[in-house]
Amino acid sequence: MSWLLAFLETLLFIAAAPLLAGWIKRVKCRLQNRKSPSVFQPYRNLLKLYDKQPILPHPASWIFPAAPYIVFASTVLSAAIVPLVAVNLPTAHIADMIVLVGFFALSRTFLVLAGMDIGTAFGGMGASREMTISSLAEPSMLMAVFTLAMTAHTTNLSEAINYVHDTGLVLRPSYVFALGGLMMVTVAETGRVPVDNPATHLELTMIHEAMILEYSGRWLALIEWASQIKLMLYGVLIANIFFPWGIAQDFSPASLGLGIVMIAIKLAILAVILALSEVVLAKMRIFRVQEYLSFAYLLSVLGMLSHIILEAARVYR
Amino acid sequence: MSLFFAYVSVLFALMSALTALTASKQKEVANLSRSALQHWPALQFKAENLFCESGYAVRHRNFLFILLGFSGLFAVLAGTTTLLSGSITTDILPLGLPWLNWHIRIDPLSGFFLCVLGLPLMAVSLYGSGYVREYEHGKHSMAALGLFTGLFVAGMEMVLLADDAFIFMIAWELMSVASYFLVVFQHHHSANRHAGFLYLLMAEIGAIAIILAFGVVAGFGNGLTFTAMRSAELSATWASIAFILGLIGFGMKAGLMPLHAWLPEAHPVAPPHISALMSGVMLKIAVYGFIRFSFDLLNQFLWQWGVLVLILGCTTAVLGILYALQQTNLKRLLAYSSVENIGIIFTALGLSLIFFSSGMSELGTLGLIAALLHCLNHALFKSLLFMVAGIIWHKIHDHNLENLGGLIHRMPKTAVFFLVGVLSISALPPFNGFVSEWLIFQTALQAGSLDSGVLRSLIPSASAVLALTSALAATCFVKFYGVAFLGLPRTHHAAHANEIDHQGMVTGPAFLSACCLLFGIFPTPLINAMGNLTQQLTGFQLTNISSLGWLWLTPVSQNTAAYAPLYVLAGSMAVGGLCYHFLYRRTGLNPRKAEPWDCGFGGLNAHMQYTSGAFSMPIRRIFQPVFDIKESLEVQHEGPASTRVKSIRYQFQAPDPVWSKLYDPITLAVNRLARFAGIIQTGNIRTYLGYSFFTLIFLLWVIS
Amino acid sequence: MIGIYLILFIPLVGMSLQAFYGATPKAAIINLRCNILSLISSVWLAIDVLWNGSLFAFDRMFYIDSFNVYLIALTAFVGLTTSIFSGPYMQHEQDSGRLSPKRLKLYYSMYQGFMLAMYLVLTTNNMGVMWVAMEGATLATVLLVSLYRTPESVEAAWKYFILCGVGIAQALFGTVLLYFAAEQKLGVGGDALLWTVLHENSSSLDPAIVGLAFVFLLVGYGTKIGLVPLHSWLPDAHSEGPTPMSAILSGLLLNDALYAVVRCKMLVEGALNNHLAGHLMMGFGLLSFLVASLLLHRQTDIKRLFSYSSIEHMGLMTFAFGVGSPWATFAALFHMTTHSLTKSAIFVTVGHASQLAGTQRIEKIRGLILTQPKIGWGLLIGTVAIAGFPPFGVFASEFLVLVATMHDYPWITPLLLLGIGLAFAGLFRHIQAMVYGEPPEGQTPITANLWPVILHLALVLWLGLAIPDFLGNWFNQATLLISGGLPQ
Amino acid sequence: MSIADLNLYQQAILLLAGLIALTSFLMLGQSRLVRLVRVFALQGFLLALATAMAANVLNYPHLYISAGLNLLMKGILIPMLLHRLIRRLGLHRVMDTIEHPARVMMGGATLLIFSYYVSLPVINHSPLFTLNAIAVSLAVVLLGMLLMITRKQAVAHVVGFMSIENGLFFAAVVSTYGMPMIVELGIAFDVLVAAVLFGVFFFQINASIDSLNVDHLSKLSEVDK
Repeated sequence: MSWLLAFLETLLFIAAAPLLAGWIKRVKCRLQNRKSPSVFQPYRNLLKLYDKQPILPHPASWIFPAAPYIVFASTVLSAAIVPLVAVNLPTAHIADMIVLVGFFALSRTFLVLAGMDIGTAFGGMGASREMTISSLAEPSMLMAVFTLAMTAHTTNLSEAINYVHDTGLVLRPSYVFALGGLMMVTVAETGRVPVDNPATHLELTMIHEAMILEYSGRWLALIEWASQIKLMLYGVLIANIFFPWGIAQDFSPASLGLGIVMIAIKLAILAVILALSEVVLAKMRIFRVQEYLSFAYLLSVLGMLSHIILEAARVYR
Repeated sequence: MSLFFAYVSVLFALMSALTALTASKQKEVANLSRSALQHWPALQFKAENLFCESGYAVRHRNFLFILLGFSGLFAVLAGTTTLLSGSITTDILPLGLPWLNWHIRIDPLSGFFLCVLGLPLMAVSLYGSGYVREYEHGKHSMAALGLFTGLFVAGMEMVLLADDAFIFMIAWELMSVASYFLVVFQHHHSANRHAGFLYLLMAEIGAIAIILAFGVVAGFGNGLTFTAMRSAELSATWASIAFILGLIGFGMKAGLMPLHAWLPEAHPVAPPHISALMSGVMLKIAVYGFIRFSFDLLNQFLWQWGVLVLILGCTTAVLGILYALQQTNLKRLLAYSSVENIGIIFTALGLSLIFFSSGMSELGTLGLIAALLHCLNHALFKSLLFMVAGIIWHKIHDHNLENLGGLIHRMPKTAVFFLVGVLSISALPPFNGFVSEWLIFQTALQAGSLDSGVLRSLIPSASAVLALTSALAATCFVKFYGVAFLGLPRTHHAAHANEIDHQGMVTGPAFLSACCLLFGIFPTPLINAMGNLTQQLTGFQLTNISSLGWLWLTPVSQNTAAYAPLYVLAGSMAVGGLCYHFLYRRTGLNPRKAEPWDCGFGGLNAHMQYTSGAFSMPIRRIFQPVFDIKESLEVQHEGPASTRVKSIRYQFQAPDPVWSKLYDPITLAVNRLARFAGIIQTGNIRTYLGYSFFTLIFLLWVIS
Repeated sequence: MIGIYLILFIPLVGMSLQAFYGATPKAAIINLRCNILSLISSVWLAIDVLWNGSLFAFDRMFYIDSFNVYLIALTAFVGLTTSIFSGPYMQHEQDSGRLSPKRLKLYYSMYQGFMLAMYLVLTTNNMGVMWVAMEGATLATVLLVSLYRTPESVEAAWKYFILCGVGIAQALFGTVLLYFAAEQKLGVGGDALLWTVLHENSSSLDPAIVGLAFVFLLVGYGTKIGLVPLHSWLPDAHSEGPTPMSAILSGLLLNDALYAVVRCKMLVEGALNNHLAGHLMMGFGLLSFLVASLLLHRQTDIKRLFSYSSIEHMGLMTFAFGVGSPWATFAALFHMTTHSLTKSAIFVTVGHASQLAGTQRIEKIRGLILTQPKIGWGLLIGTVAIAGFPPFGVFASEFLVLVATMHDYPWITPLLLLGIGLAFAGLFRHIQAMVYGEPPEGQTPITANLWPVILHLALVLWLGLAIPDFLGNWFNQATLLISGGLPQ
Repeated sequence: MSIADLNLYQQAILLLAGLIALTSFLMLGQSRLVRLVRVFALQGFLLALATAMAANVLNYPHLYISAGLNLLMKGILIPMLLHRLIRRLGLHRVMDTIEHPARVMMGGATLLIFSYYVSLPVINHSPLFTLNAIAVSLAVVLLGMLLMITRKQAVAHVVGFMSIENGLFFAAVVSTYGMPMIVELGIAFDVLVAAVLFGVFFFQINASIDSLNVDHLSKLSEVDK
């Protein structure tokens, strides 16, 4: 039965992702006092794209049509692993945080390969910048995971959430720094404004868009959907690890219902924060991203050091 | 039993070396067989057409590589039987010094490394016979190539079986000398000669450092055999001196950072099936030597050693991959990536040393297993990558990444093998590279349980560097694959390359790709098989590695971390299949071929693509201080007041800074010292008489 | 017993025969036969010693024990293989007009004279006769060095003559002092100079005199070994003389000089209780090991390169004998054998290589492997063997020396490490350029009889892999004799 | 053991030892080759006389033979050979002046004192009265070497070499009762062959660099090539 519940949770996860994107779009338009499209517009975009006939450029090899499916599959799998509504699901034991980072790396690799497959300048540029940013972001991501592993003595997501949930509201400086670091990494990984502008098609500024420039039809739909799921994934990670209260510990309908409501509220608040930051900040030059990410790394290292110095309270024998 | 297999594998290697000598002696072999087999006409007839003129060269070449293949097979057999049975068999051969005969011993550790040697060797033997056709009509003798390949393999196998310092050193340097001759096989290029000289010089110095290390331990034990050395009680300072000497000796052979200069020079110039063996296997033999010396012979651990090895490993890893990113020569890129992977292995060993020294043997064993697993994985995918690089050279005769492109259309099979290699070396989930790197991170993550604060902060930052390395490795190999195989062909040769026709050159890489996937999906049985190894070496066994069943991997305990590779693969296949079914079946729209959109520019040609230099430019800009980059831009102008630009030529080199900081000063110092010493040979007889006179006076003065 | 007389008598007869037939083509065959006969007699002598221990002859004038018997066999063997090589080589030199028949006669007679002197040095028991034999060896070779009558060879011969003459004179003074110290204790009589007598009651000799005598002997015979401050004659003599002569000079004469010094050290060891002799030899050995390995880098003539390599190896052996522990002594004895075998093989290939390229200058010798693979590979594998790579024998002795020094004098080992590394780099940077690469046009293969090289390298390979037990227990007995303990 | 209570013969031997040292000093100062060879002949003669005296004093007959042999060799044969060579090569008029004779002489004196200091332990150990002559013989050897170092002419080198042989012979006679006969003969034979070879080499050197100046013999040098 728990396997069925895990499957349902994954389906819920996938279904809710475009909604989150739509909600962020709405908050941004409202902040820029523009009239925003409906929250369900992303669903319509995806449906429209499914019916379109995909275009396969001449120099493309088998990697070009296969990449969307692999990207989508690995993102869905990572969605299955991250506990959205309830913890202690069987799928949570399939992998831990580092494997999650591995999935992101797998999907990014195939996206980059697809981008370079056509042999256009933009594909290559997007690929090179994507790989550079992600390789700079990975150390700070791992450092945040480290801080968590040091406190919760585990890298398994549901165990970590249980640990934080059981110890109640404890103001840990290491968690504050880790949270800051993780949020900055989220912005870099999912290609939001300060690092990369998702909406633009201006040749010189786009990173994520440059790779999927040649996609059309159902392939583009799959990739768009996968990036929305990834955005929600990071949101859920931040929400559940640092603020796990309200997540369902058992599979009773009441706690599941409460879980869904709480996660919806938390994601909404995070979306508002993200939209606010996107409106306030402008996109940085590519070689300024390195300072941005080294600052994120500094935050995570501070998190780890503060854990060792302040919280571990281990007396020297 | 396993020792019998091991002996058979060494004999096969030596036989392949000796039969290689008859490469060009077809007539002698023919009439020798004719005279030897007069009494059995049937046999004589069979031997007649076997050694007849026409197919002699091809049959001889295949026979050589079949022998090598059997040597690999028996090595794997010996390894697996020892590993599974956990038995230690020793033997004494009547060779060697009168009072120190050759002691031979095979235990699970050498058994494991025999497997690490055997698997790539079998693949190389399949691949080699196809590739060597290239040298057939060259001017260098095939006999030499075959002879030294056989000796090289035999040397490596004997290193694994050695149980006393004397035979260990003989096998060790036999391995170095044989591989030197292979590096210098095509000696008409001066680069090969330079690389060969550097390689042998550093092998020599490393070997002497190892002899001194053994000397220290033997000094306190009462003999040169490993058993005597194990019982030697060394004081902390002497043990550290021995350890540092061993680290220098084995590190030089493995390619640790300051001593790695020979590796990117020697591997690219050797024939590809040899550089596959050198990179994949010989570096692991150096790691085996280091483990045997520091974990087995020195039976004490100090945390300073672990920290030193950890720091060396991290710097080697990150600098190795940074230099790999800047290379445009295929094989130099792979050589630098070998340096990076050796750095990762030594980081894992450093972690395990730290844990052992602070008494946590369980985690130390985990670190050791992670390092050993990464040795095996690297041996597999690095040999695969070198073989594919060999195929590219065989078909296109060009090592420069900038001249390739679009090979996936004309060489689909090679592209698939290379993709598997790239995915495993970039440590992506379903493949074996990810498993070992994941285990290393798990070991690092347990740093919290250490009690010294310094270590608890050092290890996470070291693993952050490791994370950066694995991400950069992914960048480097994605660039390699993207620039070489995808996009439009940049040169005429690349445009007209065709697929491999030789059967062996396909089955070799295929076998290795299958191994990569297999060990990626089922790591737990492999780690259980290494249980005897760690039990015998460190006295501990990872008990709950498969507490959730053999499909799961739970290194420390059930709820600290778990990874089920099979579920991951099955899950992603299921989701991918479902999407494909729903999307394709439902709409029924198959894709339409058209011109690429390219933001409306159109008119694509090969020069508009991102080259490898361009791809790695951001990393080069960000990590500027690490390289000493030489960039030059020549712009030819023409036309009135030279306003119009006729041609732009951009030259870019990224030499290894270790040369300018360490190796050139040393050569300069040696030459100056030699000139200074040369003064004594003035040529004038009276000065010579003066030397003899003053030596006598000086000695007489000393005496009285 | 008869073996000793035979081994001395055959070269004498050979010398006189060559005096008559030296100019004729038969000379090479006579030379070959004499050497074969002396090899047979030395083997017979060796078996004789093997069965009934050390033996005397001619009322204790000659004495063979486990230490010098294998050296005699080695001298005879290398003498034979070099004579095989020197036959066609000298014929080629005569055809190319560099040598007149008269000088060839001188060459062949002096060849046998040289062998006689060396056998005498090895077999005699009387220190005085040993000095005379050593002086005789110098006189025999000095004319050979100036065989080609070029200005350089005359200059080299003159320097060799004067320097070795003065050096050996000092050795005579040492012998006189030794005789004086012995005479005080043993009274007047012929046997005060006999080594066995001196060895038995060496503890009763007066330490001051014996110490002084050892200094003179070390400086004297050290000049013949080529220890560094006294080595200047050796590179000139080797590079200017005919190659067979330099092969023997390098392979055997240096060993005999070291044999003499070790004999004196055994006496002195008894008399002085401190390690003065050992430390002096270690100092000289290490100095020549390091300086020679440095000088290798600057050579432009191929034969000078290998003569410096001989100085370096002799330095290592002197150092090993100086260390004096059973391991080091065993290593030094073993190194003597493997070094002479490898070095004479190398000189044979060097001779053919210089004939092939027409010059001895290193930068003009290129592409040997491609023109004549046998010579190219012979030279390359010989150099790999002399550089101390297993599975050849030189590695085993270097391995033991390193381990022994690490055991007794650990602070010296970095110097040894530096020396071996420098020597390897110096040797290989020249050899590699010569052996590989494209051959210059017009380089045609020459008739070369490389059987000696193959034989020597095979022997060294066999010694490297497994020391035969009869040779093994010879070395053990000699080590027991010299260092007073068995290596275990 | 003062000199006074030695009998006349023993005093004569010590006097001869002093004279031999004097001849070595004289040789150091000679600038003409012909006179150098004459002083060497004188030294040989004095040595033979001392050996004969010693034979008489120690009543050890076989020393007479070696004294006679020495006289024949060092006194007559070799000087005559050298004279003929000098005249044949036309060197009798060549001036081989030493750069700074005073310094060489001072060097010789310090060598004498040094050799006495070195052979001190040897002397006060043995009853044989002639022992303090060992210091003299060591001085003769060292002076011979100094002569070879300071001179440029090859002939001077030969004379220096032969005077070293004289010193050694004198040491043998003085310290022991003369070396055993076989060794004596061997040494004499070697010295004779050496002398002959020197003659052969003079002609070869003269043919190759048509002068006997040793400083011209330095083609085989490796300095900063």
